[in-house]
Amino acid sequence: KAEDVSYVLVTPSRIGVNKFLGLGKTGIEKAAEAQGVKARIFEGTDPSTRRQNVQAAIDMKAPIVAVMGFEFGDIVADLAPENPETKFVIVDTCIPEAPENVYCAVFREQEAAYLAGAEAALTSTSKTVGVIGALDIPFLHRYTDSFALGAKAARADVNVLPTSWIGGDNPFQDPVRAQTQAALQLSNGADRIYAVAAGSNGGVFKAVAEKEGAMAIGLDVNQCGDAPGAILDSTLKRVDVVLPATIDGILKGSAKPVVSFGLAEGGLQLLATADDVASSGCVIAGKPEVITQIKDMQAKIISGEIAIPDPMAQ
Amino acid sequence: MTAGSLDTKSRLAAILLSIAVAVVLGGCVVLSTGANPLSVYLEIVKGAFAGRGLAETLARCVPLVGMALAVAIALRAGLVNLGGDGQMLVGGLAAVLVALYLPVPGPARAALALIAAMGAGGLYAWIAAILQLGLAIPFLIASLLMSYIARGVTSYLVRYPLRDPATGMPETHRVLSSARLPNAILDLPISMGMVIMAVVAIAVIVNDRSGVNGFEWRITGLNPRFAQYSGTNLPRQTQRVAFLSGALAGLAGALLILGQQYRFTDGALLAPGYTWSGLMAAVLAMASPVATVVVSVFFAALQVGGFAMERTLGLPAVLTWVLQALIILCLAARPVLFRKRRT
Amino acid sequence: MIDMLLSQVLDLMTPVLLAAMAGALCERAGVFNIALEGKMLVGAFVAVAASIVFGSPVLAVLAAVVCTAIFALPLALGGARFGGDPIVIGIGLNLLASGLTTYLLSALFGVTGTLVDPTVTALPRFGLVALAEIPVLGAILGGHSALVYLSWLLVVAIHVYLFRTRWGLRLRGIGEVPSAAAAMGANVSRYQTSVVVVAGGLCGLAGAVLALGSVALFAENMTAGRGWIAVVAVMLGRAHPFGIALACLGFGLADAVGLRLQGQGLPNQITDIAPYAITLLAMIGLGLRGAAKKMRNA
Amino acid sequence: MTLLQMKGITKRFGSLVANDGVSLSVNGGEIHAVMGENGAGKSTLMNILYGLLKPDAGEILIDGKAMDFSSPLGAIAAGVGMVHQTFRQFPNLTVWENLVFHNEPGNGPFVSADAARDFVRHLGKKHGLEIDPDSRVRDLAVGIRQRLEILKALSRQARILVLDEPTAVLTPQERDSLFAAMRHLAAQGMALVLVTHKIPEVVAVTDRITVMRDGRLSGTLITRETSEAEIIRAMIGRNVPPTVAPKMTPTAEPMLAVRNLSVRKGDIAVVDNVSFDVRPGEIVGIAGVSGNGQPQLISAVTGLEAATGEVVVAGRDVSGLSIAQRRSAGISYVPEDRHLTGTAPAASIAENIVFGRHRGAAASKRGFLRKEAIRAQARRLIEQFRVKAASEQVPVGSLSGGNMQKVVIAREIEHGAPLIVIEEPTRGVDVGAIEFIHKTLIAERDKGRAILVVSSDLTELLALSDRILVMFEGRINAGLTGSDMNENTIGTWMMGGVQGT
Ligand SMILES: Nc1ncnc2c1ncn2[C@@H]1O[C@H](COP(=O)(O)OP(=O)(O)OP(=O)(O)O)[C@@H](O)[C@H]1O
Ligand SMILES: Nc1ncnc2c1ncn2[C@@H]1O[C@H](COP(=O)(O)OP(=O)(O)OP(=O)(O)O)[C@@H](O)[C@H]1O
Ligand SMILES: [Mg+2]
Ligand SMILES: [Mg+2]
Repeated sequence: KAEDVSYVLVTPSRIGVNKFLGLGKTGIEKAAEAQGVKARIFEGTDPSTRRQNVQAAIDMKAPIVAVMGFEFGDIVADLAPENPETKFVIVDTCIPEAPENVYCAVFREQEAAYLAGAEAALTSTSKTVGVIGALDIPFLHRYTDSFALGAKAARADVNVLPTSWIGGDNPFQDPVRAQTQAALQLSNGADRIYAVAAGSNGGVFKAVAEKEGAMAIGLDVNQCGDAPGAILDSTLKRVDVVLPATIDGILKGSAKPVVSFGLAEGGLQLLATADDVASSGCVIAGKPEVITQIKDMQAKIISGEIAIPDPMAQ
Repeated sequence: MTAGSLDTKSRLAAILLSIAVAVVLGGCVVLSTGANPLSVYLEIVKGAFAGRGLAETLARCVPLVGMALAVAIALRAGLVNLGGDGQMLVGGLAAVLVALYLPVPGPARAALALIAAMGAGGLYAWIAAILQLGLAIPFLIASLLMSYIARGVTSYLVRYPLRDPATGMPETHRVLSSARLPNAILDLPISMGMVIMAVVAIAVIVNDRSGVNGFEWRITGLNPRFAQYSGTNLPRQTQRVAFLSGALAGLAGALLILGQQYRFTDGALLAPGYTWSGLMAAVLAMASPVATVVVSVFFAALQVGGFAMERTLGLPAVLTWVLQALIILCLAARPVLFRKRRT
Repeated sequence: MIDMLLSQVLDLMTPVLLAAMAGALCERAGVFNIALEGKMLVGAFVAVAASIVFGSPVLAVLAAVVCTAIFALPLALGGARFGGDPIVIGIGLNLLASGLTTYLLSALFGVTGTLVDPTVTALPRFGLVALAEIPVLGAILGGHSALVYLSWLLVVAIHVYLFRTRWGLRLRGIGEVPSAAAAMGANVSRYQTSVVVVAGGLCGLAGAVLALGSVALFAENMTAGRGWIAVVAVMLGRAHPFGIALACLGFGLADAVGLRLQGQGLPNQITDIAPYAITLLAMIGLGLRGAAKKMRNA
Repeated sequence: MTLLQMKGITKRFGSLVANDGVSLSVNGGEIHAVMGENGAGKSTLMNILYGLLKPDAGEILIDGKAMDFSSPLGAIAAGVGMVHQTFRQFPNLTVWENLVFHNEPGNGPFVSADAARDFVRHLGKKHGLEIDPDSRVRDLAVGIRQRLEILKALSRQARILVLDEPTAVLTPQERDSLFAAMRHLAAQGMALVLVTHKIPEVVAVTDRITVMRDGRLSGTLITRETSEAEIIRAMIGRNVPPTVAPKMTPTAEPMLAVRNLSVRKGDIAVVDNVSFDVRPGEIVGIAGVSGNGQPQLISAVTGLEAATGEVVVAGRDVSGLSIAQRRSAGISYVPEDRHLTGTAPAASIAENIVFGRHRGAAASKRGFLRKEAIRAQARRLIEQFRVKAASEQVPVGSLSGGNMQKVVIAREIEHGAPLIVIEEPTRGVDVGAIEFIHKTLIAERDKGRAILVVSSDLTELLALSDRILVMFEGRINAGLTGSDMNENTIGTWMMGGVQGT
């Protein structure tokens, strides 16, 4: 019987496009393995296939249906009330007046981005830092705006360049345009760039690798190996941990309908503060004095001493 | 009225043969991944037509048929409309604006939204026609360039002034249930969108076969000089056809928004590539409305079935693309298969 | 500042320019080539894959050219020789390219999304020594990969080919009235087929520049619409090499300026449309002038 | 000695046998006519000779050697040149590019434009067929384009030259110089095959005549020993008396009154201040060397082209009106080029006939076509005009030239408009059909219609017209009636009217 049961993860786009989605895949697989059931991943491409995939997961009586991203807000809001026996986990967004079978895991990306900004500012020799986003959607402002905030907080005289957006036909997968943007920021004096551009990040890394003294900060997973020596650090979004934990909580009946993950909960992390930073391959590993400052700042964020506004709420 | 019946038969044979070839070729690709081609095809067919699949196929037909007919009616009259994306976007935006903000009762909002969408899409295409007539900018280029502009402008509007701050996406507020198009009529899995599109398709087909306007457009497409010499007012006709083509694209956008998505989300209308699928269907059908509808339905089934197959068999998703591409290439290559008949 | 802008424009436009030249050749031969995007993508993939396998940028570029030429065969045979519809075949090829590269990426390299490998090196960049002396020009024209310079040579070469050589003349005739060309003894389908294949090779080159010109990696669908811009450039340039080069230059410039305007606080949704809006406005301007001229004459 | 021999050539298109065991032999130094009704299979036979079509049976011998042409390339190499009935030209290329195409002078891969221009000038001078090598073909008048077509064939050092209706668009002067060139070529030992419908030309220039009928060989005649009547009988199996109708000089109010009409192209007035009348019950012919503004004059009258001045139809000033409005004011129009303007070749006969009046009550009801009525009308006209067609539903483009022309004329006469404007009524049409079309036009005149005819065929103009206007450099420089209506006088006026008058 157990073999017929599957946990289903529905992604908004093809998994290859975004490391973040790959984390979700790892997460659902971990959760399924823990329960001895199968994990299925349905990749959508557009609103109607997303809805079809969620519907299909419901139809196959999956006890747990996890979905990733804002794209699913409306879909879950529509389908969850009609299917009370299916438990839904939404990553990244919550729906207002959610029915009982909907759980959401949201992240306070602004916290990690804030730390990244601080780190960039503290290590910058040119006193100029920048951030490159894939697409000007409200969600990504959590990264870009908070990065700027963190940089300014760490070092008042730092110059944060206006955010560059990749845009174009394929913003999440256009390394060439990303490289151009990065080169432009570098030529404008930046020597630290936070790459918030998913599949386009490679272009940013290439640009900093080519310029002496310039470094980038990676996104969602440890990207320091992508351009050894040119990646300062990465912000991690631990969907691979949060998702199985949430599912476990649902099964145990201990899960709360809305959980927010940040630095305190270990849902987000700047690699610099990790215990295994030494083996991370990130440049920051060789700058213990900066790590100390960052850890200090992290403690203040966790304690609430530093309050970081949510750019999306504005 | 052309002696087409015999021709239609052999054309149909050619299409069936090329699908068969594609199925065999696709089967080889599937085999190479170690999967069983028979079950792949079975799942595609089941996914497209069995259970919920049928409704989903029909739902996908709504925009696809709309966009394909938009291209077809223009093509029939000799205009190549590459601006479907833009016309669909302005149509969709107009629809959502009316549905969200016009202070009239719900159902009236939906109706007015559809009209506004057709007007907006039509006007957008009409501008491209005017650019061709007045300034000698080819319609094909003008409509394509205007598409990009519509993309940027709608994207800006839903990102900033029209944005619903409750979501993390650049998208408008959600249309109230009362202003949406019903998704099931008489408890059947038939949506209002399907009904509207069916009526439109029938109108286009009847007009093409028996209407004086359709006749005039078709002859113009065959030989504009002849049409002009026979007294057709070509500029006026170009404007009308462009308007109608754009209006159809706008309608497709509105039906997606009022019947499926309920809000205008940046990128959502264009993500499935309805414009290109539609162009492909219309060109394959040589702009004959009946054939255009048939080919569009086939594409819709193929796409829906492909996703279903992917889910049930867990095969690499891109396999569906490869299969689709092969089928399209074989369809396009049918003169190769039937080349003997040409000499 | 301006020198960096122009230097970036040259880099940015090269893949588009090469693909547009391919489109121009096909257009002249009477085969509407809408598959530039897909062919470029195949070229980019093969370039990176071959670079990993052979470890040599030269071999990588060669492999991209050859494989993309082969990939163009369906259009060459179906569209040119047997009278299939080039638009449908082109859309099919675009779809196939996108699916196939994604599929091969995971089948051959076990990755999804982006393929980065330390063995993949970018094409070497050259500083044109003689130019480096000149202050501004040196910065603009120096330090590009060989293919950037090659692409400009190709523009001239294709112009010469089309308008000065016998084969170019035949090609133009074939594209205009194939039946007349056949009646004059030209082997229409052979010309068309070979031109489409050569154009495939050019697209492969475009893809190689895109993938290896600077980023030295492959990402799914990394062409990101550049092939479509090339299609538009062919139309705008009326299949004339210099006209197309000008159109590409305009696109590149508008794009690069757009990037910079973002820095000035203009929303990127608006700067993104700059190339298209400027093109359209320019055409409207020209059209108005033409119309005014006509009025005066009438 | 026999240079070219075609033996037992058979060619089928589906069930239709276009050539049925046809044989043809032509000697070096001979000008050989191939004649036959529209659709008799002449073009098919010539296309086979030129390698454009593959015969189902039969063989081709040149110099006694069997040839197997799989493409025109082989035919060209064997010394066959062809002047096609429909131009095979590249409108957007220049004259020299068209002429040297696939046979370019120059070094290595490069074409020498200068050598090519010289070649064009030289060849033109040699054969009296001069053209500016640098003009774009699309800008040339039909007559000049025909000239290019002939030059093209001559430029390939053909030993066998096929001319498929080369004179259809030529003026008498152009025609005469072509014939002179043909005789010159024959004298050099070439074999010339002339496909034509014009019997006087055949009598004037050829040595022997091969006549075809329904795809079969109907006989070979020696020109010196035969007569016009015999040729016609071989072609269609009966006699065709020349059309003679009494000339009319009606005095009714003009149906068409043109006043000070001008058409400008850039700085040049291609139609220069032209005024004339056409009255009900008369046929007015317009003569002129091509390139003197005749087509532009007609376009200005019918509304296809913008013009200054006045056009009055049936008392109503139509100058500012659209084509459709002029049509409803009473103009019917048969254009010069039936493929390009006169029909939508891919549409059916019925569709072509009804188009333009499809909004009328006879053809439609509440926005929908009355298909049966439309077909019935088409069937009636096919019968009445003796159009050879399988049914009213076949595409017009599949008809032979003469039958296509009949469809266009039927369609325009069916309008019942009081004024018929007609360009080149019988271009490329066989004698039987010419007779029929001429009789029809005269009958329409006698019914009281006003008819304006433009034709490059003087014989035709003389046979049809009650009055002839001659155009020269955009102006009408002569209006001829009665005994002034003869080839000599007209020819003189066509050249500007200086000598001899
Ligand atoms: N490609 C084709 N397919 C089908 N039928 C054809 C084709 N070419 C010619 N025919 C038919 O063959 C017959 C002979 O045509 P052909 O053109 O040889 O006549 P023709 O003697 O040149 O006539 P015309 O005097 O009008 O030029 C006609 O009935 C024509 O319809
Ligand atoms: N698809 C087709 N089906 C049937 N007949 C065809 C087709 N295509 C061409 N033909 C025939 O081929 C013949 C040769 O064409 P050609 O260009 O010589 O015209 P034509 O009949 O001699 O007319 P014209 O004198 O007006 O040029 C035509 O008579 C036409 O009937
Ligand atoms: Mg003929
Ligand atoms: Mg003829």
